[in-house]
Amino acid sequence: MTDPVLRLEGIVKTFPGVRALDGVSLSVMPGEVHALMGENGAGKSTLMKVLGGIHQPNEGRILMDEKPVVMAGPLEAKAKGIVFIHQELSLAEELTVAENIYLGELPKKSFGRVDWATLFSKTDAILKKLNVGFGAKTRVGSLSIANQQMVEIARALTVDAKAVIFDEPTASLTDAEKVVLFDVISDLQKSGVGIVYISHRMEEIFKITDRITVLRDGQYQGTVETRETDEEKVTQMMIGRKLDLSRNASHHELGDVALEVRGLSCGKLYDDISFDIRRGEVVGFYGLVGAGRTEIAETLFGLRDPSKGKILLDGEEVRLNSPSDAIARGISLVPEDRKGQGLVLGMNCRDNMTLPQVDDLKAGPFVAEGAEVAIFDLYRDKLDIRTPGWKQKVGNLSGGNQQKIVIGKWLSMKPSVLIVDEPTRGIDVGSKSEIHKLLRELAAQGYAVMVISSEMPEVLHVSDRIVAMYSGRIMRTFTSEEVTEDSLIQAISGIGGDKAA
Amino acid sequence: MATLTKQKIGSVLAKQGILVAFALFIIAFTFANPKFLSVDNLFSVIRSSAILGIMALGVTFVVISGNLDLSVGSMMSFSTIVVLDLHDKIGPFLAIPAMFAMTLCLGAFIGFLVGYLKLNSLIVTLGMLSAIHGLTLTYSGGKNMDIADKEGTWFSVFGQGTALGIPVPILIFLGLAAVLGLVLARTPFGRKVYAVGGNGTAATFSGIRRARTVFLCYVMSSACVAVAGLIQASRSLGSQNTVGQGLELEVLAAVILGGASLMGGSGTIFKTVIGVLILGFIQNGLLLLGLQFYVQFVVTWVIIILAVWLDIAAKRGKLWSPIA
Amino acid sequence: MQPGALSDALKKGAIWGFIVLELIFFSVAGEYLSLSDNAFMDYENMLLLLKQSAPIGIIAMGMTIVMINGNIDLSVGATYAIAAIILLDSMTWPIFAGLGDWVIPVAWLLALLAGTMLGALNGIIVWKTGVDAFIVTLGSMLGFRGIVFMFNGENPTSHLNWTLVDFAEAQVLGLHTATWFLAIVTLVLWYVMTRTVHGRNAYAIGDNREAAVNAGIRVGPHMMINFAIIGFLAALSAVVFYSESGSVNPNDGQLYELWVITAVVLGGTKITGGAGSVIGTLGGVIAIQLLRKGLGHIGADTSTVNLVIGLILIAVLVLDRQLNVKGKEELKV
Amino acid sequence: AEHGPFKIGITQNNVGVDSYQTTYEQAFIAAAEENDMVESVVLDAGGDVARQIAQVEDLIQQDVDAIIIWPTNGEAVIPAVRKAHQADIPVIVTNSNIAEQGFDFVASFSGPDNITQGARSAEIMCDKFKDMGIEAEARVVQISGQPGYTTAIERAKGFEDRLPEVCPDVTLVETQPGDWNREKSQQVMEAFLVKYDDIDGVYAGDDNMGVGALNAAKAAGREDIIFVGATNFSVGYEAMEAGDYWGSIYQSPVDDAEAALQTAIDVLNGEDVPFLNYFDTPKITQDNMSEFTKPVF
Ligand SMILES: Nc1ncnc2c1ncn2[C@@H]1O[C@H](COP(=O)(O)OP(=O)(O)OP(=O)(O)O)[C@@H](O)[C@H]1O
Ligand SMILES: Nc1ncnc2c1ncn2[C@@H]1O[C@H](COP(=O)(O)OP(=O)(O)OP(=O)(O)O)[C@@H](O)[C@H]1O
Ligand SMILES: [Mg+2]
Ligand SMILES: [Mg+2]
Repeated sequence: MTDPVLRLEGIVKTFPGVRALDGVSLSVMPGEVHALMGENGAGKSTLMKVLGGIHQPNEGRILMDEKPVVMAGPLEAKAKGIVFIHQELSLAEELTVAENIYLGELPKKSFGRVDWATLFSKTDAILKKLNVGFGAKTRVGSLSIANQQMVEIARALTVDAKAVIFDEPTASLTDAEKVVLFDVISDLQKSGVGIVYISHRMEEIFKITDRITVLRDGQYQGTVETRETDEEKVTQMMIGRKLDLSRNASHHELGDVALEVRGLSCGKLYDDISFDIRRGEVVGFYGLVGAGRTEIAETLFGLRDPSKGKILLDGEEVRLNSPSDAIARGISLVPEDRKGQGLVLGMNCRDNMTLPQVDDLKAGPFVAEGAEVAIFDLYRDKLDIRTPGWKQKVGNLSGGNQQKIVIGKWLSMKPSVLIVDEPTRGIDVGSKSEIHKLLRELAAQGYAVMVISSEMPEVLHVSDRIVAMYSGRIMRTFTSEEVTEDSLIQAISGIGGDKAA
Repeated sequence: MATLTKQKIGSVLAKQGILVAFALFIIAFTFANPKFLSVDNLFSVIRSSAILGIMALGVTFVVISGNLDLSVGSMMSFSTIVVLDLHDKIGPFLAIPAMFAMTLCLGAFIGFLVGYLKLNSLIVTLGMLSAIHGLTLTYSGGKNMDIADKEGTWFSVFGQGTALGIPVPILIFLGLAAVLGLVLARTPFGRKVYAVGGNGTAATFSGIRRARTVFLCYVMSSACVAVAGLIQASRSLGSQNTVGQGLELEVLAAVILGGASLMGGSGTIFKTVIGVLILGFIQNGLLLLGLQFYVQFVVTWVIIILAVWLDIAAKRGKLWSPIA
Repeated sequence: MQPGALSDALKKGAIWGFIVLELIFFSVAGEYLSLSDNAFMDYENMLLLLKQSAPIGIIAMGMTIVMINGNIDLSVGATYAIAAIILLDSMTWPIFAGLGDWVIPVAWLLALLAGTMLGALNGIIVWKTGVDAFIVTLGSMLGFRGIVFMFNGENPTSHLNWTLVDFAEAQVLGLHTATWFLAIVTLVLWYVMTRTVHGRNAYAIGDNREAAVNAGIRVGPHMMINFAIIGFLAALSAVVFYSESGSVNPNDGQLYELWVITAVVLGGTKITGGAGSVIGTLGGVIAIQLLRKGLGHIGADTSTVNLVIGLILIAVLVLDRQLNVKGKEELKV
Repeated sequence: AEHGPFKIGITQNNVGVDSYQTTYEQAFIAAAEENDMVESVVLDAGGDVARQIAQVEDLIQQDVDAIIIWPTNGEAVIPAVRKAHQADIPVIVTNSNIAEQGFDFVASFSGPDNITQGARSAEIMCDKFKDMGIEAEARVVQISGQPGYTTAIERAKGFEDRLPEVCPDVTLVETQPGDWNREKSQQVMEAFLVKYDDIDGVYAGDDNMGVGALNAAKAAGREDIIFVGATNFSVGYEAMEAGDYWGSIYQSPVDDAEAALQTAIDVLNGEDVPFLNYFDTPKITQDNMSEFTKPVF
């Protein structure tokens, strides 16, 4: 039997107030894709950061080729052949794609000059392999999030890696790019690289991985062969119970039209958009990245001025000039980019959650802190947010728990129209189904819900109707009865799909 | 158990590193010159720190909201000159509100540029530093401004009076610090200031009117400057056009020494007060030791860096920076 | 031409457009308001403009790279004064008595060395303590100034060496010595920032420090090198200027940091780092010098100069903002 | 040989920093406007040597007939002055002189004698102590002008050299700069008062700072201190009227400016002017102040 390329033994890592890792062990074989799974905040990213030299473990050791090593910093980790593709984008936006891919190891000529010829030719080769639509000299800041993620992934191909860590690489990718990513992974695999793959998406896990290691609350739960297990068993290991995946079929009565959009256009971003959402209805918006869904949501939230068209709330035409206008009219938006748009990372959990209503929670001239804590506690329990307390800085929460804070923030506004943009990005299966259930419940209580998602199962699962978009236009609207995966894919690719009323 | 107390001490240090540093300086100076801790001297230091301190209170808001204000020094000169000039022309009762109105207009102008037009605050306030200086010179014709009847005016009360045995500037400073401290820590407005400075985009997405918040911070800052100008004018009942020159950097140093981050989103009024007092006591302490002013420069340098270093080292639990 | 290319070009060229505006304005206004029979845009006058831009300009080049790197240096004015004192004082040191005019290069070297060391000192403190560069250099602005006064109390330090003055006043191929230095510094730094690994890493660090750290770039040494460079350039600026003037007041260089930063930002460098160029900075420096010179040319008085310079700075920002508006559909944040 | 009015350029040190310089500028402009034979270009270096040198270059480039310079640094401007000299433009130095090395390139100096002023202040102080009979044990503190400025240095030197000559037993216990700034001076004095229980006299580099120190003393209730300043400002004059402030040196910026302009005109007219053209700056004390009009600045 071959030796593992990489072995972690009894790793313990604590942060003030949190025991993030509690004696975790893991081994990765050459040519193996090893899945690391667990709920939000289970410690997956932390474990990988220990491996990548970003955090130092309090206890335990790391072995490469069965020899103990110390990862004193990212530099050492990289030198030892460990490539880390981060969960959060880690790019320099003003630099070119090529410079970002080779960040920290630009090819050199004499006197420290950059060898541009080599840099660009190497990058072009990688980009070709990845089959992306941008060039080596493109400025990274001008790329969409998905393409930025591809740049990040391209880094895995620059060095002769012994092990590559992918921390939720697909969270912001669409299907086309996923295919490319999986090709990349299988190439790496063939050349004997050990791969750690973190994801909350079961179908991916079962498609590409060989073994699965599960963490729960920082503790090692066990490792299983992918072939010998199934979703249900893994889920049980992760969350300690079974998951009810059945669709909430309660068919409540639909109310009046809460939100109506007529002929809305905004420059080149989208054109002639018309739809309506009734109280009690969940409308899913599905499309490829760049289809313009986020921009519609932003317009509805007063963040963009439409160039044409009308927005009607409860039958009354409104002008929304700012988010505070929109909020005053009962619209909530869970934005797509939680770090950039959703959270003030340096603020504590409670203050983040109550931010939009801080003007209303008053005791005399002061903020009513008691009421705030009550709101926080309510949604912490409802959404199962893992944090040592409301005083914790949001920036110290795991990615998924951060997302839950954003969702809680907007649910607590008790909106009449709730818009959620990629609501479950980076959220674990357990919580995901909780959120889906919640969205359905909210609708049942009479909210109008607009769900933007790039995950087909999600859209199919929660929506009463699905709007398919392609390049700034609505191609077709499906009801949940008539929709099929194939017709949906056709509609969002711009093929056929005559525009339905 | 032992580790627990150690941890506790560690976390106290981490939270109040700057206070600990402050205490150390005081002890050291007192050993060097026992007069340092005399009531007279304490009052004298706090009183002369009051003007700088009041400006620092306003600038704390601006800095937490993620911006800078380099115009406070020259704005303070402006307020001082204006109130002195108007004192003799329309009497102190009208002069004070008129001066406040004019100063607030300047603050509102800056707030408009930085908040609503979203211009870079460093350059805007740098430009205003120069422009307001020009304005002051135009207003005064470049002359010193003096009150004619220095003995007879009640106007001197703000700078020279005492109440309950405490000099009025100290009372104003501490009173204002308490009020603004509450505003920042406890009111919705304060919360918004932190949010806007911490992540302006996210604040906007949360329905906070970022432009208005920034605007109000500058207006607050200019109100503080007006108070400082009032005390300054009342203290000496006469002034030259450059009375506030150079104070902007001292004010900023005090705010930063107090631990506010220039990136915005963090800092407190209490800490700013500590920062102001540290600067004041350093200057005074060194003066009492009879050191040449240039030695004071060098010592202040070392102390500023040591204090801030100690503060952040305690927070991260490591002396040396993790930067590779 | 691609759509948006024009506005792109305008954006990049905003500062140069502003310079052209200034030239036109002062030429026209000068016809009416100036005593001088010579036109403002006289060739000799433009050569002088470049020369007079050198003291601030050379330092501004250093500030550009430090700011691109995500730091700032407020101590340059004091470093400038220290280097000037060393330059002038060392020429009178007895150990160099035998050197004759060969003392000049030695004095230059000493001054440059001192500047580089002081810059590196700032860099090391920023690197090793992790204290923000703004605070570190705010402190050393004071501290270095204190050191200046330690040399000679409150008195100026002087040493007039006419050989040196003649060299500094010379014109080679039409350009003044100081202009040559400014041009060479600009070119070299442009090359360093766009073509070398150090330059590109500096951009990356300023753009996203965490990403740079994650990618294994050694952030500290790069920052220190840039601080050393700005120290060197502050000293070079002093060397060029004081070779010609021969005496330094202990207050010299005060407020230079503010003018330098203004020039750099006017030239389009992002205050948070990651973007900017030394060529843009050159534009910023020239724009400021032109403004000062032009206001003198048309006879504005002190209070007007202050008022106008301040308001123009703001006006340039407003203009820049207008050019950068992407369109009505832009996200309103 | 010249026709038409003379074009005279002036580059001043730092206008707006105090009333003296401002009044000087205004007086200069007024005098030049009144005189049909003169057109003036008035520039201000803002205290920055580099800017001043650039201004001299600009004036040369503009072909003015004469340049008046109020040096920011008495030595640093010498090469610039030489350039003007080489371009056959006469240079007149005003207010504070340039160093001897530059004398060859300068037509004349017009201004006060700051060393003498410092010396006179020492004499005023000493005479008063003798009147009071405390010349054997009096203790004095000095608040000097902005570090690095020629005027500040010269006045301090004049005072420090002269005091032991006239009153050998008076001790100068400490000197700190007040930066020509009333507020700064007040702070410095506050610290002095805490530090020294016995202060008999204060010498301030100008009345602005002197009055700042006086304010500090009044606030602390220390009534018996003798204040002597220089450059009698109107605040100083008033304080003398009120009996709080003992004496100063009477120096008029209007005289200063007019003298400079006249010297320039004389030089251009080819008249013989003395190289060191000091205008008189007499002592003023509570005793003789009625002989002087109140300063306008
Ligand atoms: N720098 C830090 N300071 C304090 N606590 C931290 C820090 N980093 C992580 N944690 C805590 O450690 C725990 C594990 O976080 P980690 O990011 O590893 O979770 P994860 O398994 O990657 O979750 P997700 O699936 O949501 O990304 C969380 O409770 C988190 O709050
Ligand atoms: N291929 C592309 N090239 C350049 N910019 C793009 C491209 N695709 C999208 N963008 C821009 O990137 C931004 C963010 O992309 P994103 O994928 O979130 O768009 P979106 O319309 O919200 O898509 P989605 O429908 O997935 O929400 C959008 O403003 C879009 O204009
Ligand atoms: Mg994670
Ligand atoms: Mg989107």
